[in-house]
Amino acid sequence: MQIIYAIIALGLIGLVFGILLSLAAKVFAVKVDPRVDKVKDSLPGANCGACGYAGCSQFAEAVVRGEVNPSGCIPGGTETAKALAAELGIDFAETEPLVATVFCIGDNEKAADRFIYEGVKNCAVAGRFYGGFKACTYGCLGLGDCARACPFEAIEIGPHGLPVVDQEACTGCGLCVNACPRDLIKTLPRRSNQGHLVLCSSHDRGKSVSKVCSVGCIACRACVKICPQEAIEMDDKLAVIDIDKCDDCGKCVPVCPPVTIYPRTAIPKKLADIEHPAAAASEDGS
Amino acid sequence: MAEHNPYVDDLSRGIIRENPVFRLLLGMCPVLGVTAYFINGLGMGLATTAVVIASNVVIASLKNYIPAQVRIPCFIVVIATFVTIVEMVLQAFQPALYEALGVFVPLIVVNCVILGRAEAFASKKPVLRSLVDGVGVGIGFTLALGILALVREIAGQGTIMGPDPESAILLFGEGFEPMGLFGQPPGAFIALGLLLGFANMLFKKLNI
Amino acid sequence: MAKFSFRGGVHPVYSKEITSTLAIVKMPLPQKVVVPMQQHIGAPCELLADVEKIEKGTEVKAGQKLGDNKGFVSAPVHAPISGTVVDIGPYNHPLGMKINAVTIESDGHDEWDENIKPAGSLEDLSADDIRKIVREAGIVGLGGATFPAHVKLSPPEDKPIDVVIINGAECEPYLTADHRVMLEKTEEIVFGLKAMMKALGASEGIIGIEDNKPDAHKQVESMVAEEENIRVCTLPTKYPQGAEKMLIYVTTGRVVPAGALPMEVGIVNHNVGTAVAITQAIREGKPLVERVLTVTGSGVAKPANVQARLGTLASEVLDFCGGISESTLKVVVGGPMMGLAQPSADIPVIKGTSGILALTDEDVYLAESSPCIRCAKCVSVCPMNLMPTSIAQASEHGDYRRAEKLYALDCFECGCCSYICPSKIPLVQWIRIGKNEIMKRKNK
Amino acid sequence: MERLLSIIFIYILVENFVLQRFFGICPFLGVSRKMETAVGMSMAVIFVMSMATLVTWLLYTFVLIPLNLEYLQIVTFILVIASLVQLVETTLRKISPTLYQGLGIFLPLITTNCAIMAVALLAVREEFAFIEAVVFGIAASIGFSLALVIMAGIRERLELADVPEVLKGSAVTLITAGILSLAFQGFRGMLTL
Amino acid sequence: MVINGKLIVSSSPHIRSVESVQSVMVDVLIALFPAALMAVLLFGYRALLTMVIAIAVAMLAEAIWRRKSDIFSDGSAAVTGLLLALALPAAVPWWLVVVGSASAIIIGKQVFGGIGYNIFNPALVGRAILVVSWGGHMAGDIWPSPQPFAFGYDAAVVTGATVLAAPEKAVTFSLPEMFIGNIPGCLGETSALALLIGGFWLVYKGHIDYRIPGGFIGTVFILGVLFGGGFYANIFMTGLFHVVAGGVMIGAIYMATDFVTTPVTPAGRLIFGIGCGLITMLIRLWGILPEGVTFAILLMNAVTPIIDNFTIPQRFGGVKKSA
Repeated sequence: MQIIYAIIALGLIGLVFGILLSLAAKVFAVKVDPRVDKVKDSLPGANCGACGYAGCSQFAEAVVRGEVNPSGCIPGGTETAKALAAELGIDFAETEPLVATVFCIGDNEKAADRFIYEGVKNCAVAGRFYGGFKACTYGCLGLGDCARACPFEAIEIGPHGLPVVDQEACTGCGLCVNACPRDLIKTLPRRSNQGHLVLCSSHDRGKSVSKVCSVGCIACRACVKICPQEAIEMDDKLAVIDIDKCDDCGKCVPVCPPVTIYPRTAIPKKLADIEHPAAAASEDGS
Repeated sequence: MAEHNPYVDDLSRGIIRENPVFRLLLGMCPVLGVTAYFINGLGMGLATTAVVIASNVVIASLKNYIPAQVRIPCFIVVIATFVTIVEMVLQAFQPALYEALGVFVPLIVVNCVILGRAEAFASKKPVLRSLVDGVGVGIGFTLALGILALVREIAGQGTIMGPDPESAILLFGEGFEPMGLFGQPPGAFIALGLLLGFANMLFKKLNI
Repeated sequence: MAKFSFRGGVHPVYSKEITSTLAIVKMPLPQKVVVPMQQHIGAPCELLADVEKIEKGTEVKAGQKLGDNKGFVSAPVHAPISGTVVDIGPYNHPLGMKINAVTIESDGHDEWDENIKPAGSLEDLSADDIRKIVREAGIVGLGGATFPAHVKLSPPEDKPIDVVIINGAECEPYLTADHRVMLEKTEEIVFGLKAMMKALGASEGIIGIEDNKPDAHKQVESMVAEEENIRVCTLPTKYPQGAEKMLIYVTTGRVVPAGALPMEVGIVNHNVGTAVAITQAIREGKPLVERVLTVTGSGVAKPANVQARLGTLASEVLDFCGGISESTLKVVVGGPMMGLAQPSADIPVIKGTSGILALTDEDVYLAESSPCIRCAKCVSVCPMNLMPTSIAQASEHGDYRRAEKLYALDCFECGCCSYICPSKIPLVQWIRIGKNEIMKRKNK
Repeated sequence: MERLLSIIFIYILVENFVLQRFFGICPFLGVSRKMETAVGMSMAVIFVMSMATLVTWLLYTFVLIPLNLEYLQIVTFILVIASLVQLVETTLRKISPTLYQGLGIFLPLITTNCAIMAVALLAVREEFAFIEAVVFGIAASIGFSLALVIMAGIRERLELADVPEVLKGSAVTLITAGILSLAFQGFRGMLTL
Repeated sequence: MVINGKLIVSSSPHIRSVESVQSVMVDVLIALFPAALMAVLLFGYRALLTMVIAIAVAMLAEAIWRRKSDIFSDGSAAVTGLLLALALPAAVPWWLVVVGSASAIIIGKQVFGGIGYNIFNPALVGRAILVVSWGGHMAGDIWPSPQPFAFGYDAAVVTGATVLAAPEKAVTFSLPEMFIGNIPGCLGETSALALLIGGFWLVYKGHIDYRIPGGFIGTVFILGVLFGGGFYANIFMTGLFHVVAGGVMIGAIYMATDFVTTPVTPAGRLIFGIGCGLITMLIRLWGILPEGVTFAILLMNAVTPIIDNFTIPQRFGGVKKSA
């Protein structure tokens, strides 16, 4: 008898609530973005709140709105993250992996200061102070706005006062690009890390550049003339290499008087390669 | 790593990479609630392990018969059933432990770890892999409970294998005055917080 | 009025004794002046290139108009000396950027423009006449804010003004220029005040002087003894006594609503220097081409109160005062609390330059900032009753919405919070960043 | 009456559900990041917790006990709570979208909140009378909310703090909760039932 | 004119007060000196030993955690150590002081990121941990009686009951005696006089806001008058008893006023003080613990962020209740 009671009781409870629920679902139906439902279906549905959202559906909405990374679901783990990524997949798959690159090598020794800045350690703020304490108004101030903006802790200010990108940790999200008040960071396609770059962003005239920085592009056009691929162009007194055209012949490197051009492989890949381009140049690229 | 052997991966994931307590911070209520003594922590861990393994296996074998819309309630029923069984077993064979764990035994049913594994893993993967996954997660959970309970008991009571005076071993002799804090609720939070910090440090050092 | 005070404020080391007893010295004509086209708040002046043919090589006379703007909130600039225009182009400006400026090389004759002549007696002038004279003379608030004076003299009709306050508080440490002006040009201040009262139809004039200048107080008091509707008000010495809202509160008991201008409560206030400039404009027809400024700080060999032509380079002024020592750490234009530190002394004196300070480590306290210990000293010294530490923190973490909720926009950057902070946090700088961001969002 | 007041006092301060009894730790850690969410969650918990105690108590007393089915406690309770929450959610969503935005979105999160399950189980175990059980549910939920809101306030401040890297997030939150629990120890022994 | 070297450019203001975190902390240490002195006079060398150990361990723990060799640093660790010592009974074993001092610094302060970021008063965290861990040593009925001017006496030997454990017996001590501090109790809490002297120094230096001690002591007094047990003939005497007995004075003047863990707004500080008083009396009168100051302040520390958010002061010229 006990067993029968148990079955009946449970069955009844289930039935009552089942009916109630399905009725409620019909009567109180509300339209929801179908994508949200799809994402929700891929979630564990534990509503545990570990993601910081109020529940799975809130998290799903946030994922669809792009506010949060699909890997935010902790109980679901990697499996769910993959499933979610597949659900929203298209945008992820198409993007090429990028890596952030800093276009300034005027470190503490190579680029002069105009005055001593005291105050909030923040590039955007310091840069507003009389055009920044660096004599070069284009150069990196090294106060680390980019490092603070990086959610992956992939950027750190090195011993010479320039940011170093940890190329393994960098996801190419581009937050540092927006954070840099001087627009010194660009995200480049990772690919085979090939191509040469002019690591300077100064559009000043050559004379004024050489006054303030020993490694700034002086717009001498020597590299433009020598490049067999015609990959280098002048953009308002700054040489710019198109890495799509560059074939890494390296002819531009020796002709650059201030030594501003480096192969991408020479850019330090993490803070441990402390020395900036010149010393790391011998490292092979992979 | 994943290519080597899916079973190894399934097993190790729950223990280290996605340890429910140290990495995912799930199912924290029993972790804090029953770890005043090592025995209790271990018992709770094993009870949870039993439930997660059993529910994983059952759900994995039934996954094709459960309609998607009502899968969550179904999972819950399965889990609740096993929790009830575990509760009865404990009550029958380990009454002291059952008393000590108190309401936390039935509360296994709302442990997010179990439902999480059911939904994220067991409902999609084959039975055997689900079993291995359950074992991994269970070990991971038990490990965390055990470590925390050990720390708390040694610091808070000066013993191991308490609270039963027969089995309890006084570690530092009679004169030792244990730090009562760790036997009490505030100590549970603080000990787990510090332990978590250590775990984070360790994980960072080992780069996992 | 009773000597009650406003809430908050600080008592910094005033260091005014260095120059307070030194009579104003007239600086010799500079060899060269640089006249920036913007020396006031509002629309920058445009060079009068078309009409007057001001260009490289033009001969100009002192007092000749160089630039103007048709906008209402603006004030023309004039040539401070006679000579030749040698350069037109961006030049360092005390505000920190490069601004279009006219460089004039002196001919050494100091010939004045022939149009400069007295405007007649005050009785003969209408309120409109006075406003026009003030505008044409390019007079702006000489206390440092450089708000065009004629704008303040033209309140909208629905805001009648009954009180004009002359600000003689000079609460900024180190500065004594206003103090000396009150002692040496007392009569001109009173005349200027009367002119302003006439322009505004105000019935009462108040001259507020901090009680650390008893001699100035006595001097002005004796001068207005005869005047029925003008009185001198003694102010307790406390920074920022000279901030207009504090000054109005202490002298009249009126509270200017947050975010509003003094005219809201029927008050206009002006600096003593502005009053003198207005007097000169009416009596002699002279536009604003020179001002009194204090040159001091322990880095200056011979501190002084100097009357200098506008456009004189700070470096020249400093040289006139014996040059600055090698231990100078900061060159500040304005007072030490609100003035601007300069990267070099190669900047011209402009209308708002109330002082040039060369500070050494005797004056400047250099320390790395440490985390906020929430001592709330900034909260208790804030004259606006704000929570500087919370605003700064919000701003530091980019939470500008919160900064706005905490009334960041009401901060007038007096610097009390940063001054008092034991952790040496650049609170004002953070708040300023917050204000900028909030304004940026608002303008979007 | 006195007993009811004692229950309220005890389960808010003395036997605080989160800080002394360790129920509802997951949402306590998860939802205490922002004050706004914490307050919303609190409201929802208070609502559902009192409802759940009410329903489960009735069900247990009038269905399970007469049928000698006490061992189905866990299964029924979890089912009832899950359905209840679902029901409230769907209803609220339609009837009052504003209330739903403020409160309803937290409802699913409550299903697996062990505090709710615990309150239902404890009400039965402590052998509370009906009114006592409901008051107990309300008091326990207020205690939960109190801890949650205090924690949210603290965490908003910790957000600005320079917490050591390895302790960031949950570790420091747990330690804070520990000290908070320590502070609540002051109420220990105050009033007993 | 040539300017040698480069000029410093910074945001205004360019002059700063000479006050620093360190100077503030030194002022607090000075303010605590009378109380410390009284402790040594009353409880002998054990008091001195406890204070030395507590301060040394606190400074050491902080220096080790921060990996800095500057032991004194900003002085905050020394303040924490001394405050903790003053809140301990005279006869506590040395290892208890070590554990308390170290946990005060590490769990109470450094895990939150160090000075300025801690949520709870570190000294009180240390003390609360000790109370919960070794209640027998910390809050038992048996307290060392003071032996004025007997430096060499061993506090552990002579004992008496704390006034709060059995208030009915308190009448054996006269209020003036309690005011001077010649009663059993924690090292620094017994002498209201010495604490007040230090308090006035802190108010004079502008380091503490009268609102917190005012609200705290005032609330304790009023509640003491109303519900204090009335074991004195005069109910106002009972109120006074509650103020001078136990840790209210040291708590109100030195611990509840700790900058970091209390509200920054004036109104918030008053609320904070009153809240401390309320909870203290709640625990004293109805709790099983004889004393509630420690827990009261810790609880109020916890709600400080909330108080701060609700007591944003009205700006100058602002309209009341503006949108």
